[in-house]
Amino acid sequence: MSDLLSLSMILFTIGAVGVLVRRNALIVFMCVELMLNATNLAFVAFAREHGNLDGQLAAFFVMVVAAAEVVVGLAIIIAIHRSRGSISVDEVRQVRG
Amino acid sequence: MITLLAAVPVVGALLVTLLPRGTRSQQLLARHVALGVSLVALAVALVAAARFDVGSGGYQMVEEHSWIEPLGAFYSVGLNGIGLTLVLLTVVLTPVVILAAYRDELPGNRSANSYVAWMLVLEGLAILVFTATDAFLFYVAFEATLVPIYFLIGSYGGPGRQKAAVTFLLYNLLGGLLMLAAIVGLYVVSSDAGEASYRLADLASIPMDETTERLLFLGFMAAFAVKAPLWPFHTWLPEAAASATPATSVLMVSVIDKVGTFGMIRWGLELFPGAADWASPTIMALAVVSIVYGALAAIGSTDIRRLVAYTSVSHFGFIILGIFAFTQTSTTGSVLYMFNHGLSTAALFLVTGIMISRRGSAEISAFGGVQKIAPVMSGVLLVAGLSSLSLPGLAPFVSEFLVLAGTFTVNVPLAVVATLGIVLAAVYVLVLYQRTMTGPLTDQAKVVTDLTAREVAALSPLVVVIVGLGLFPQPLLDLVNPAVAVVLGGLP
Amino acid sequence: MVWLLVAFPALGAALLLTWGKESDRFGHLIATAASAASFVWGVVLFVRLLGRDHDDRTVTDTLFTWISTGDFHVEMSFVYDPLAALFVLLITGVGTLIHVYSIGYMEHDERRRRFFAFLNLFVAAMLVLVLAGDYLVLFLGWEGVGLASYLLIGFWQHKPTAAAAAKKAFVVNRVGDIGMALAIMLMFKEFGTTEIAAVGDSVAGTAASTITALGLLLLLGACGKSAQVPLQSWLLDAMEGPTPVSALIHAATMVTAGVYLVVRSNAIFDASETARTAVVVVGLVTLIAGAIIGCAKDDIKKALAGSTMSQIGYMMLAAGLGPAGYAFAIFHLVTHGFFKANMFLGAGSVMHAMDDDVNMRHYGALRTALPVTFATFGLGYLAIIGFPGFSGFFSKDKIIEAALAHNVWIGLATVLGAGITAFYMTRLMAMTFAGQKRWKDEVHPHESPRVMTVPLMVLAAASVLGGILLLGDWITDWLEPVVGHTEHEHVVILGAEWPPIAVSALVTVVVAVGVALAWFTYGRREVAGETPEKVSFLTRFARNDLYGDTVNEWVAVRPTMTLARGIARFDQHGFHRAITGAVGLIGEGASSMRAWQNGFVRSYALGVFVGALALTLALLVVIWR
Amino acid sequence: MIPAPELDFALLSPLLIVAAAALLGVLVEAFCPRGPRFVVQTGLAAGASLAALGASIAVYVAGDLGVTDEPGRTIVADEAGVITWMMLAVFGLLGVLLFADRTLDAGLSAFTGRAADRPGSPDEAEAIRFRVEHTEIFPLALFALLGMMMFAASSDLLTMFVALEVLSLPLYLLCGIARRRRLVSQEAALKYFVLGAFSSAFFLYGVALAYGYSGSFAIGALGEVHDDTELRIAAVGLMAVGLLFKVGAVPFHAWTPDVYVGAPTPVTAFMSAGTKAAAFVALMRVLFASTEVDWQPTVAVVAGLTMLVGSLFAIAQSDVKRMLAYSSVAHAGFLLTGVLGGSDASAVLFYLVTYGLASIGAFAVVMLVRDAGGEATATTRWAGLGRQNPVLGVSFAVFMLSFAGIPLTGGFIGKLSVFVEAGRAGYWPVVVLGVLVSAMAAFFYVRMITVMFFTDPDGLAVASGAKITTAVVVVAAVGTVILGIAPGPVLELVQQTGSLIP
Repeated sequence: MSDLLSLSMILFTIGAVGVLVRRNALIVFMCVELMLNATNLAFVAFAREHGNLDGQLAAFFVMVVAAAEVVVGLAIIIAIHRSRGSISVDEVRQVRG
Repeated sequence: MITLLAAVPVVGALLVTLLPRGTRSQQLLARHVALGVSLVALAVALVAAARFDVGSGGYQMVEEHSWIEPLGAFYSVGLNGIGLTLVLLTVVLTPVVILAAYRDELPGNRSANSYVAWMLVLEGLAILVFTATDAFLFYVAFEATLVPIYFLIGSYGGPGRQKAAVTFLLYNLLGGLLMLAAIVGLYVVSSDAGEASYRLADLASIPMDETTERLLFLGFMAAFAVKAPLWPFHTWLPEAAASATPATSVLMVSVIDKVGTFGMIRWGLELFPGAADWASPTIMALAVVSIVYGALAAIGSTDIRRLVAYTSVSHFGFIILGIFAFTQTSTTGSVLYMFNHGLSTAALFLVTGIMISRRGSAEISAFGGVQKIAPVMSGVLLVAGLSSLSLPGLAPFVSEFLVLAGTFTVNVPLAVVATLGIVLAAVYVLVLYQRTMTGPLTDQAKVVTDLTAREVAALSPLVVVIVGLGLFPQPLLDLVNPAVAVVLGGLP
Repeated sequence: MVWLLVAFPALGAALLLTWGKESDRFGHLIATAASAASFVWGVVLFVRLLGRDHDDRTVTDTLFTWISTGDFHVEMSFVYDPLAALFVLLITGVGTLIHVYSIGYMEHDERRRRFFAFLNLFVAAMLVLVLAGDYLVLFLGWEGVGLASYLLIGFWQHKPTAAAAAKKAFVVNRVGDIGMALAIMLMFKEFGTTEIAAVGDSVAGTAASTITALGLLLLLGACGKSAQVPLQSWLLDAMEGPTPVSALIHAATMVTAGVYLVVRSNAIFDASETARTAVVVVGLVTLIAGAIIGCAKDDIKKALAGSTMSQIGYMMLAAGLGPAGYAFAIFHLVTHGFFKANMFLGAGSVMHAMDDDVNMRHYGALRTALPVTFATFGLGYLAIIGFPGFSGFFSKDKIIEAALAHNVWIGLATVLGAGITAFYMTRLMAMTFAGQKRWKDEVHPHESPRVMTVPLMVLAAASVLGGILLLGDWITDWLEPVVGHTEHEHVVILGAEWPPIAVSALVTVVVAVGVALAWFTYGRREVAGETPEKVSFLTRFARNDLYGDTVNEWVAVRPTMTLARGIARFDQHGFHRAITGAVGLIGEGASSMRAWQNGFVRSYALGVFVGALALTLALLVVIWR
Repeated sequence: MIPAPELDFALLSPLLIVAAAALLGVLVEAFCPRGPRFVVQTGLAAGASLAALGASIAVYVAGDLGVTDEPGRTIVADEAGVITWMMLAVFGLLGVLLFADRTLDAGLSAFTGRAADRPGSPDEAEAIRFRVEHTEIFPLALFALLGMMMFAASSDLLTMFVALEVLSLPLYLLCGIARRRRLVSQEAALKYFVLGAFSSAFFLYGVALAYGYSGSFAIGALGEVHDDTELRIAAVGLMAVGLLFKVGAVPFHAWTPDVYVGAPTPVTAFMSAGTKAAAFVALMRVLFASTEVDWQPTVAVVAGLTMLVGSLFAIAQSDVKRMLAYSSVAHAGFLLTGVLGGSDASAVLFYLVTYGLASIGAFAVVMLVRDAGGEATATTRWAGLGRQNPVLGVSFAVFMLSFAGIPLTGGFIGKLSVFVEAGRAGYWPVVVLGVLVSAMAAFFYVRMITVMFFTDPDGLAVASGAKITTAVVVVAAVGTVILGIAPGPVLELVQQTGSLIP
């Protein structure tokens, strides 16, 4: 049990750190997905522990949401790519201060 | 009655706003209407005064309606002698000011409609402040007065008006917001004690521990000390007065700043007697510093408007000193002082304002020998000045002496130092008069013309009341005495 | 109906001040009539008072309650008693004469109506002062005369010197007023009342220190009004005012208010040895100082002003001697009022003739050009130096006698003062009326019109005859209900008792020496047309008013003004700037903080990440704690 | 094993109306001809908002609200929820009206015609010439509104998460399709999206942990006592991160200014009011339920930091829109002080109403002040606006005074209410800090009034006479004043809310 949870935490942290260190918007995006999937792992693990299905159900919800997020995220990234020719998140900083 | 009194100017202000604006004659109409409205308010106030039972120290003509029930806030107003005195001051000064401001040059072709409308709004709010017997209502009206003055300074003042307006607003807002913290505290205390209420009568009976009482008192005092203004919270006043029109300065210093000292009595002493007692030595000391510091700063000023503003700092020192001496003599003297100072400072601001607008400069050195070509103006300046230095026979003397005599009975050293103020007052008034009015007429001052009939009409009521109250202050004292006795009776 | 005394001139002043230009033609007549009416009413009241029983000569007239709050209660009340009666006659009598004189003197001034308004205002205020039944009412009159004095000294406002002198007079008086004001507060605190009679009754049984403090505070007030050292400096400058003003206010009446105050407060001074001593010292110092100044002035009015200081010093000293001296102080006050007013008006007549030149070195030999003025002035002169039989002889002798009886050294100082008085007055007479003419050709001295000379004659007569008041110790008896009775004290010098006649003889001899000295210096010798520059230190000292102004300048004026300017500048540019600067710092800080918002998504995300850790950690810390 | 959900259609009707309208909007996109489409969509969206408002009121009046412990119930129509619905419906209506104003920019809406075109490309010019427009903005707005309403009414953490995404995803898109300054707009969308997704992952992980120790998704279960203290705290902490992100609290606020500035102003107006309201209610539901976690001290610190940082940054701004964005951060701080009481949502709800109205109104004014390059948001360009156009000037002044908390405006009552909450809970230092920061904040609000009224106009910024937007401004201004003078009814309404724990 705690092993699964630890794994999920590690995955979550990797995802989070990935968001912080990667410049490519797509990879940043994938790291977010990794965080969501780490959460899914936790849901499933807890569902096992509690012996109910709620957690597993949740994992499905999360997957759906993640899919929706992908749609929206890709749309935005493509738009950015079109207008700037780059998807580095660091180059998108016209607004600051 | 009170609601009517407060509503007349506010409704009048709306009316003036809706009047056509633009041409000269339309603007004149607006001023006429505003003057008429303020005279109606004066009449209503006189009726109220006539119906007032002078012998009683309690609140009269009380009106009470639930206002914001969930907050425990009531529209609760009533008059006692102290409040009536200040209401009378307000309604007397407003028409005077409107009349005196008839020909004020407004910057950037701004219309006169809003100018006089703001004045009327201010009058209405001031009346509400002086009659509110609910802390919440008081606070709302108290803070709301900032807006008209802010616009009056910022829109219609002289050079530097924007900065002055912002300085004024932020300074007073900071004080007011600390009071807001105290209002929050009052709510918490009163709701802990039972049902939340802001009514003076309810609040006064709430048991409070010492620390709470002192903190809440300090919250209220922060607002009042800035407003009054008590040294060292005074620096906004010269800045604001130096950029405001004379009419605005009068309303600000003579009427609205009185809210500070008025608040000290009604919301400081009545609500937190223990804390007031605790703080009184410190406040009295600061008041004495105000007296001397304000007077010295006035002596050293080269700008007439700043000079007048500093004299007010000094005078407010006397008022606060008298309040916190907690003697019937001194506190009554302070209330009377508020009234008298309102008149004398109004006269001073208005007549110097006329001088300044004629000459186009506020520097003392820009004048000289004006007496020769403007004897009436010079005479009015002298009377206003003499009342400012509390010459016996003029109204402010009575109040100043009562303050000093009362203070002397409880704290001799402070009274002695405060008495030094009378010499300094003579210096600042006479230096001003000497440098502007006497001596050979300078070429640059030749543009100054004497007062017009309208200006005389505006100023003469002030002069008459100043002289009259100097010899016959007793009616006003009779009005104030019982209320002060009630307030002081609550002190430990 | 005592208040009618005040009402006439008050009404006159109010009328003239508010009435328009059309009253220019007859305004002076209204004012004179008002003053005269007051005088007539004063005589009527005086006669009525005479008709009363000796011990029942106090009439109280309470008009209304002026101020009443808490324990503080002041009635607007007038008390007409023997002391007040004398003053009323002096004020309205001399006042009316000066009104008449001014009709001529101010004839060509375009603001004559206002001048008369101020004169009336003065008379009214002065009457309030002497009639007041309460110290606060007295203070009302006290400041009222100060105001009138201010207005009249600065009457010729276009002259910067006049305006400055007026301001100085008012401010210096205000310093004295601190004493008055504090005294009244102290009375209120200690006795719970400020009514003069009640205060007098309360003195017994009060701590001596309190009484002494009261006495000293009142003395401070008296010093201001009566130009006594150290508040003497304003009087000489006050001569900037029109000469009738100098005569009425700065010689005959207002400046003696300090003496009046001390005598009126006799209950307090009786009870405090220290306070009395202080009064004596002040009087003595002023007596000598004024006399010395009088010796060195070439300005006829300033010489007379120095003399006034000195004479008031005599009165003050007398008042400080306690019950023995009160009556004599008042006696000298009255006679001085006559002869000094006379001489001042005479000086005005001279100036009138000399195109307003006040420098005596430009005079000389005016006895022929101005015969009436010379004659009346001469009578006043004889009165002031104490020529036997003239009023000053009696009044000054009495003071010297009392002083000698009190303390030989003080007495001898007063004798010396009498000698100096004789010196400077002779000098003044000689330089003005005797010797050769020193005036320029374009000046054509002429005698003044009747309207001016008649008052001179009346006052001259009074100067001569004023001494009859003393006959049979009338004044001592008259004032007894007010100041109490004392036995005559005897003068003892070198163990021997001196009879009064011997004292008189001594004084007369000293006076004669003074006259002779002056005569040989100024009467027989040619007087330089310009003020000599090479003079002794003493002369320079005297010319500079004993450096009183310099002291004031360095002790009070400069420090105050420096402080005031400093504070004004500090408040605007330091204090306020500091506050706005501190507020500005917030703005600066805010601007520099903008760098944090750097636009990088990843650093924002880092913020979220770190924030998440911090938040969770904080929650844990709160729990663990 | 999974019980079929029992739907109370009457109670859920506001949600269902919005959802149905949103779906209908999608169909309209597909079948309605281009010509009338914009008008139809506008009418549909506005009508749906209005209907949702009506339905919410009906639900409220009908009573029978309340918390149910029935298992499987994921939406709770308690007083707080229904009142928030009403509020959101009003904000939605005002927002849609702002979306719909095409008179501002030469007959075009504030949204780009074809989001797919490269900025500055010939394609874009062509789209402008043919007046192509995205009418999908209306269904998107309705979906966002639906998400907000669900968010505020979730009684279940998983539902809350789904709602969070339903409200966020449309907004991400809406932010990126401004007609003018498109690069900035796309940047806003990207930033919002990346950070939003990032923080919602934290929220989700918090949900997972909460499920982990309680075995349930019910918010009510958060207060149950279990051994795993650390787990519980981590759960609450991580969920709070996601929610505090949405309300824009420091240090999760950094997206707010950049996104508010980049997004089309109608969207900024809508989301500043709506998201904040929905997120605060959700935040309160979670925190209030977490009775076993002593979260108040931490939130107090966050509140203090938020108002301080928001105000400080706002002081330094010279752009009206950005100043308003930072001001929204500062207000999140003030709102958080109202949460400290830990059981009473009324103060915060009232504050949300006043803030939302003033915020929509203020951004609407921003829309109206324009020059040739679109909205003129530089502060200096607003000189003399008040005298040039008194209606706009006075309205904006009212909003500023309300933000500053000057009496006789709704903002004052709101500020007082939240400070009372904090004071009652004993957080006096926060109250004192709050009043001090209020004074500081007043500086930049007042500066706007100074610029508008006391400076002489330079003739550059022109406010055109767009009737719909002006109407929104006036409605918001009047509402703000009414809430200041007679807040009684609304206060009484919000005081009906219970503990918020479903």
